[in-house]
Amino acid sequence: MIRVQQQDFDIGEEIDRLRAGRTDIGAIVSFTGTVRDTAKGAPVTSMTLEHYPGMTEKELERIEAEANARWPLHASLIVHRTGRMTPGENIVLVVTASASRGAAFEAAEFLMDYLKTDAPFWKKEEGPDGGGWVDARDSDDAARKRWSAQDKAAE
Amino acid sequence: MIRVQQQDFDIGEEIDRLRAGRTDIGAIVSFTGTVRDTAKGAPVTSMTLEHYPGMTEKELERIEAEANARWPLHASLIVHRTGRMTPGENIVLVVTASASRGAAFEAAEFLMDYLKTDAPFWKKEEGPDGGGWVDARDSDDAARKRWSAQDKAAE
Amino acid sequence: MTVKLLYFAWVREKTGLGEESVDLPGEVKTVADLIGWLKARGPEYEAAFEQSDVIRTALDQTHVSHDAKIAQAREIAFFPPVTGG
Amino acid sequence: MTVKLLYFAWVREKTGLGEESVDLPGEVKTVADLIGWLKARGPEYEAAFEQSDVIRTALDQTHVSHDAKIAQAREIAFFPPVTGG
Repeated sequence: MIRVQQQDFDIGEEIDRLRAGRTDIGAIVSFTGTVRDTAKGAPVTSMTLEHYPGMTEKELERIEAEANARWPLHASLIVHRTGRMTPGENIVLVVTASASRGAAFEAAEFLMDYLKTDAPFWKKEEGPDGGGWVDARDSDDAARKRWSAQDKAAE
Repeated sequence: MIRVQQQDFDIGEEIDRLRAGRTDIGAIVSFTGTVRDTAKGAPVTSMTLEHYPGMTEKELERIEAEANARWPLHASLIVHRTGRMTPGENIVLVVTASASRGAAFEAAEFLMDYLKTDAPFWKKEEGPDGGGWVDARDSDDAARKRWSAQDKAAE
Repeated sequence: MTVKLLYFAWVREKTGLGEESVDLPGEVKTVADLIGWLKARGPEYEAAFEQSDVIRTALDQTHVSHDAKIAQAREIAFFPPVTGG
Repeated sequence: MTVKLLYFAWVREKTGLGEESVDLPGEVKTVADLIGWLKARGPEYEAAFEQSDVIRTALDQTHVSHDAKIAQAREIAFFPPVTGG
């Protein structure tokens, strides 16, 4: 399941809803991304997330389907917020549930790595010294590439 | 922070408490282990967790300290239940918070891998066909060993 | 052919608009052709597409490279590398 | 020397007790010596320590191997490989 929304989410409620009534799950992993109060050493007072309505949902659904094809997941969830947020607030939530912890951990990391490089979101930071659009990071590209390297190694 | 307790825990509340008032966190990972309704194909109706009071707490504190020495964590938590539980119930919770998602993910996996092999807990399963003590799994030993292999590779 | 063009993040700020409909001349066949054609439309486009190698493109909401053929695409989006999550 | 012995999981079930205090003879120097000495105490100990290579030991709540010296340990625990988490 995927959702793009302005309002905040409650991690506990999201996990509860995903596992409700299920007794076949053995492992649940959640990842929550939050707004930090500094970026490259400079203070951040707020962050605004822009996205591409329509394409965002398609990309998140594609990424989630890919994770479900790679790992035996019992349930998965991606929630991403848009709009203006302040430090400490939630930005993104990924939850994966599986029979085993290895699958749940790997799928959650995979979802985040793909989301970071493929889902059309853009962050703009503001601080007392000004602000600007956040630059994409090479480390995110590298994090995504390791999953294709694994595919090749497994061939 | 570590806790061993009989009563259930609330994942959302535990995460909220860990991050309360903090704006330096960028990534929060949680792992929840739950009771499954089957084990090796046989139905499970309940599970009882025995532990070694005193040593359990010492081991969990040692494991947590080791994770904090390896990764720049802003906060970490291990909660493990003991006693009798039924399928769907929570067994264990690990939460890690860091500035970056890589550290939070790795530290959470590390905590679970070490907990699985080092913390003195024992599971006994019961089902309609009887039951018995759960066998340790080679895969858990292998999961733990990869962290020492990484140390050696990094030397 | 009339297509809808969308601009996001700093591409949007530099062009000064979020979307527009344009009639593409027949010689604009690829994404790269389209970027070249847009750059000739005025200084704001010139500025938006100056570092054209970092600009990402989606045809009908699917990521494509600059050598992709536009073909029958109805919605073409330009944006910087994504930074969500 | 008097030490407290603790048994957990199926080691506890097989010995039939969770803990006991014993006076160790001087010749019991290592964990392996202690296991051998316990096995001679009766059939329930013999059964509990039959697969002695899978039995784990902690001296004063620290994991040790079977060749570890008992030295001044006051609390010695025997248990199967752990299965928590």
